[in-house]
Amino acid sequence: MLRFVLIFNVVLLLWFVGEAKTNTDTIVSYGIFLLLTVLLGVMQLVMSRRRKQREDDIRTAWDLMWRKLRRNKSAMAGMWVVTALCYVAILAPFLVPVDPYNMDWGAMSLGPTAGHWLGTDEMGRDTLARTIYATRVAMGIGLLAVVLNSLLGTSLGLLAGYYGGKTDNIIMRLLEFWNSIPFILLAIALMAALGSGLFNLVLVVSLTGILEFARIIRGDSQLLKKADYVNAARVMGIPNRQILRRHILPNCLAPIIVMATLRIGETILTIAGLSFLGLGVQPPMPSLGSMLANGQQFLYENIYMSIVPGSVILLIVLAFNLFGDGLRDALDSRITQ
Amino acid sequence: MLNYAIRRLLLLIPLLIFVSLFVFAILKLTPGDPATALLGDQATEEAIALARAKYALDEPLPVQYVHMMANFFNGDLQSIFHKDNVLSVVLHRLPATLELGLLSLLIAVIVSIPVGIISAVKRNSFFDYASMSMAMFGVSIPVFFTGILLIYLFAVILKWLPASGYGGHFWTIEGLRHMILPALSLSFVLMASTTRLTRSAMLEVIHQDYIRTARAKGVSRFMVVMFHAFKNALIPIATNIGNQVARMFAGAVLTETVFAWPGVGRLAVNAIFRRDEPLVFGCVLLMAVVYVVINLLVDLLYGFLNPQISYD
Amino acid sequence: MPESCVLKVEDLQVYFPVKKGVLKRTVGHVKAVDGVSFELRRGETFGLVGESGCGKTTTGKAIVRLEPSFGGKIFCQGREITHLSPLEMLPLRSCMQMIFQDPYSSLNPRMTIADIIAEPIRFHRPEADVSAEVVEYMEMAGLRKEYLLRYPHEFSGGQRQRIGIARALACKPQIIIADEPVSALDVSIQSQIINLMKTLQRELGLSYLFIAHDLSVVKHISDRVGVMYLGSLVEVCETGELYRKPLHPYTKALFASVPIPDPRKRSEKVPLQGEIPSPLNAPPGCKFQTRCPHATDRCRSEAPKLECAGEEHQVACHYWRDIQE
Amino acid sequence: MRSTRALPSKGKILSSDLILEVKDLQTVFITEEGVVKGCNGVSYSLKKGETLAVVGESGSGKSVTAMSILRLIPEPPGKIVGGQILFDGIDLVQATEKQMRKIRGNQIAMIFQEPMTSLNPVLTVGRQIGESLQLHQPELGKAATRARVIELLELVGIPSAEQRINEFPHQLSGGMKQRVMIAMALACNPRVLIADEPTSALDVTIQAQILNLIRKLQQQLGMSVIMITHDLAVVAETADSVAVMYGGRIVEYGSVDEIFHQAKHPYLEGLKRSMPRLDVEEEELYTIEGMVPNPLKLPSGCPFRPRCPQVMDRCCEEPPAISFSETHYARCWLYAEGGTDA
Repeated sequence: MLRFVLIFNVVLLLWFVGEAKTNTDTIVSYGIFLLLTVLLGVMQLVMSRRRKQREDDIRTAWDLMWRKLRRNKSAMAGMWVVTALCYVAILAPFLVPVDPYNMDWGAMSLGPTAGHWLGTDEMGRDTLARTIYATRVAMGIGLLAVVLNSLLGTSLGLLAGYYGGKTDNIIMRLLEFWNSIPFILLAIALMAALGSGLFNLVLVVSLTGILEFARIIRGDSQLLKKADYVNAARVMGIPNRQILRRHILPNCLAPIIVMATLRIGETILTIAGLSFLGLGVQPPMPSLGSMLANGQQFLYENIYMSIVPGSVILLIVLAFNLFGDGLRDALDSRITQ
Repeated sequence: MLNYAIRRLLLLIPLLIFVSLFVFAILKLTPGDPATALLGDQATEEAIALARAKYALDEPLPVQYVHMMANFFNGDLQSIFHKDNVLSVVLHRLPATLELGLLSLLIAVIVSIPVGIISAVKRNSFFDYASMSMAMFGVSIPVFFTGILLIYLFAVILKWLPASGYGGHFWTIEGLRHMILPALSLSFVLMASTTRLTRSAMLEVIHQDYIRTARAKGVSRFMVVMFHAFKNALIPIATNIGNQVARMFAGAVLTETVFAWPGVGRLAVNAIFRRDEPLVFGCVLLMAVVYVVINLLVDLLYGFLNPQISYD
Repeated sequence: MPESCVLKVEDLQVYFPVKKGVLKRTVGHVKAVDGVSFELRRGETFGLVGESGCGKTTTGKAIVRLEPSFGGKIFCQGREITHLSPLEMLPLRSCMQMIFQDPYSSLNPRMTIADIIAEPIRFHRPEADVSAEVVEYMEMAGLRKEYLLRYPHEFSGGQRQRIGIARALACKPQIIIADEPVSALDVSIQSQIINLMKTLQRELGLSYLFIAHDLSVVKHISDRVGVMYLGSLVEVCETGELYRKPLHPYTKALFASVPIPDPRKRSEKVPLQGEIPSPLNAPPGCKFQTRCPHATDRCRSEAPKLECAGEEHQVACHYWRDIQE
Repeated sequence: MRSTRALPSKGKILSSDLILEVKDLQTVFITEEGVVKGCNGVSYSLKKGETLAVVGESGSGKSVTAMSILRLIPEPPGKIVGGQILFDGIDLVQATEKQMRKIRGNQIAMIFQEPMTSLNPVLTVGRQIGESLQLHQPELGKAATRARVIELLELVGIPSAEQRINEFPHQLSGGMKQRVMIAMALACNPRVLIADEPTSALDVTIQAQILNLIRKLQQQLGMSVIMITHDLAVVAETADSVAVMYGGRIVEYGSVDEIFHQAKHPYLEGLKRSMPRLDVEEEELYTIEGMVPNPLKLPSGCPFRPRCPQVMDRCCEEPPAISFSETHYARCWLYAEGGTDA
């Protein structure tokens, strides 16, 4: 299956090589795409070499998970949409029919026309182009924020869960205090204070919901700490650091992946919310939230200005949630949304 | 039970100090100066100096902090923008937010718990798939997008309900008409996640041994679900609703912005934009208090439902 | 400490603090293990038996330092190890190993069998030929070579216990603490593991601390047996002697309660009434006085000490001579 | 795969003496990996006041048979696909849910293995016992029910019943909870009590008390008991007749004396010799080689074939039930007319 994706990537690379050098934006995204394809190729090599080494019918825990996941149709649908969205996000400059920033004075706030498939906004900018770029921004920030969030949540959760006692108390009390500040006001205040650049947005969004993440990982690591194979490792004299790395973390991986996937959806909703309030991504850079806020003013004339960004947010979040649910059942961890 | 509640309320004080210090730090960190924001750029030098003196913006930070905290509690912390003391401005707006929040919580709970139970009992039936896909839909849709869609449908096309604005308390007809759309859009998210949780909590409980014991006693399937299973499933459901309340605050702010609803959330957002520091201070503190009180109520409810919890 | 004694425990105490109130003040202690002393000799199997809550598993865990001990001393190969730092413990770690009760929680599901058994070898003896030794230990535990790259979820309970034993052997231990190794297995599988443990003991000269609640299994495998009740040792004796002539009233009642697999030997009377008291507030004096038919005021006030009642036979009861007749 | 010969014990005993008869019961579970034959043609009968022990290792189908009697098998994965269960002239397999509800807890009661999880944690003890009374004897008023519950608690030996009635399950010990379970089962004086491994999770001194209690109540109330266990010692202590199960089928059936002193089937023989005993000094434990059978891949013919020391070619076919006395038969080719042809 990985081979088909690999071939598809190479075809795309050749297809776009012509337009690659038009401007910095295209070069950067082309570079990232190339890097990803090479990475995929290396992974494919490693996987096939390892499979030849073992007899064919040995099933690792990941094979088991993949087999269960493949049976869940909605999760597969979610996965394919997520993959498609990644392609759109990375190759945005190549896919865009027209420059999202140029204003076509002749066609202001129109519905779908031949020139603009999804119509234009009040300043004549093409909605489809802006949506593609906005998806790129949303996905980029969303993934980055979730990675930060997961790292923070996991490490705090592991420390609190594994070491217990005072460290556990301190970390959990702090997180409870942190969680009791109404998030949205905190985000707004921080954005107003630090200025609403992309970096601040990622920072703020990644600081939310740490309590939930840490609490689940803490629960899991407490359970794992009592497992007999951890006791066996301790009796062998293996130091705590190595136990955490070789025994606790690999078995915490399943809940972390599920939590991260489910949180991507939530993070994208939060980013859209902030942009809706005019705080997240600042114009002229396109963002789904601000497009939707804009669309509300023109509800009576051109409904497409609200429907398109809204349904794109819905599509992204739905895809991630479906995929996350599928992963949760396949890895049968008991995290409830 | 009582001294547990009192102890939890005492915990509120360190929390308030933590929150207020944090918010105060952020506000002071923001570049620019509230006075110029109020009077605009052309204002003369002395007017700005006067305003700064009036709102004690020149004293050293710790003094300002203590000054602000003292004024907030004895009610005469002046809002820069609203020319009135912060406490009354916020309390004036509080009912709108609380009514909206409670109504949407009510709608969500009334709809989602029965739907969750039925889809757990009739697992993998058509009803189960339908309700679960609706719930998945509800969790993924942004609150403000549902708001805009509802406005478009009911206000723009059908013109049954007003597009925005507050028409009085919800027990008045006019008030209710205004409140239906925002309450519906806010409750849609809560409804979705509570349905999913009710279903998984019920499924978890239905496979327990004591359910099998109950059936072995000859209890009918309906009674086993409604009496034995549901009473146990209520514990995780109540805990989740408590967590959802935190999420509702974010949703409330967004819904109030979509429907131009005169609530505390929107007040705070505008206050931040207008650099009205005392007002921001007041709003955040108040919302933190409301949040902690709600959490305490959920914990007490949790203790009431689960006999194994003892209030030592 | 005589050379032949590989493990000695002196007056071991393991207390769990009970915390109450907002500030989590310690208001009392659960005395899980309250003054236990015994010896384990080279090549011997010492059986530790008792009902749930008697502290036998906690004793085992305290010896390998999985549980912090409140008081008392533990000697392994002549050296006191009670308060050694993890670094100082390292050389001694390979001398004492543990096998566990629940086969489904004793193996890391994410590691292959080869890695599980190789982990101790790579840690203690990195220079050794790891893959050869892994195969050797697997065969010693009765597992076929083909299972090397498989994962734990493909094995039955009995096989998982064999993997646990192979992992313990990989450290070349002298002592193995077996915490209810066969309780979770079916009878036909149980006897396979018991026989395996006995052959390994003969071949490698291992000493076992065999912890279990099944009296028949303990009788079959142990050379000497210690009976525990609510955290203390009430009787220690050579196996045959103990099962023929128990002295302590609790041991007598315990043996009488065990059902005999022969319909012609049915016993009608119920040997012991009442419930096991909670370790939170253990009764004063002798802990068995609340259920003992011979309890007197002396029993209720003064806790009896282990005293010698014959060659290799100790009992902790004030009136064990009078009850004899 | 119907058994080739009719059961010998059917004709002799007066049918009026029989209270419950299971005939060729087949219950299957449909799982993703395939169809699991929980119990595969099981037949036994229960006389009035008799204790029948159903003994077997994990996966032998002993619990599935019991749960099928009260139709407590969860419908989506499990299904009764064959056989009859005759009780009071009704075939429980075909009975309607309404009829079954009248029998469950009233005529046939059941107690389970895990006392820790078998009681509803949010309901008081009195409420849970009272519930089966109100279900089957609605004419009892509130006070009468409460009095009856206290009487039941004292019957099963729970001290200070008035105070215990308002307590929650988490406040009781394992032994106490099992006594509450028994009180709940005996509330309506059932004619049959099915005990699914009632003492496996308890300590040996508490187990002795519970087994003794069940025997005393059985004599006092004259009810029949089906005792399901994996421990042959418990069988010897409580049973009148015994059914030994393996791989979803009864491999040997007989009175308790015949089973313990004239065992015929190699599996039963092996089981008895591989059990350490308190009263006998044995040097080396006998071991049955191989592993417990995987219900998904049961071998054709005799399920014990892969582990049997005296396996023959004929064992590939279904072994007949060869009887040795009125009440004793075993399913094994060793004792067929052709004798051992290996």
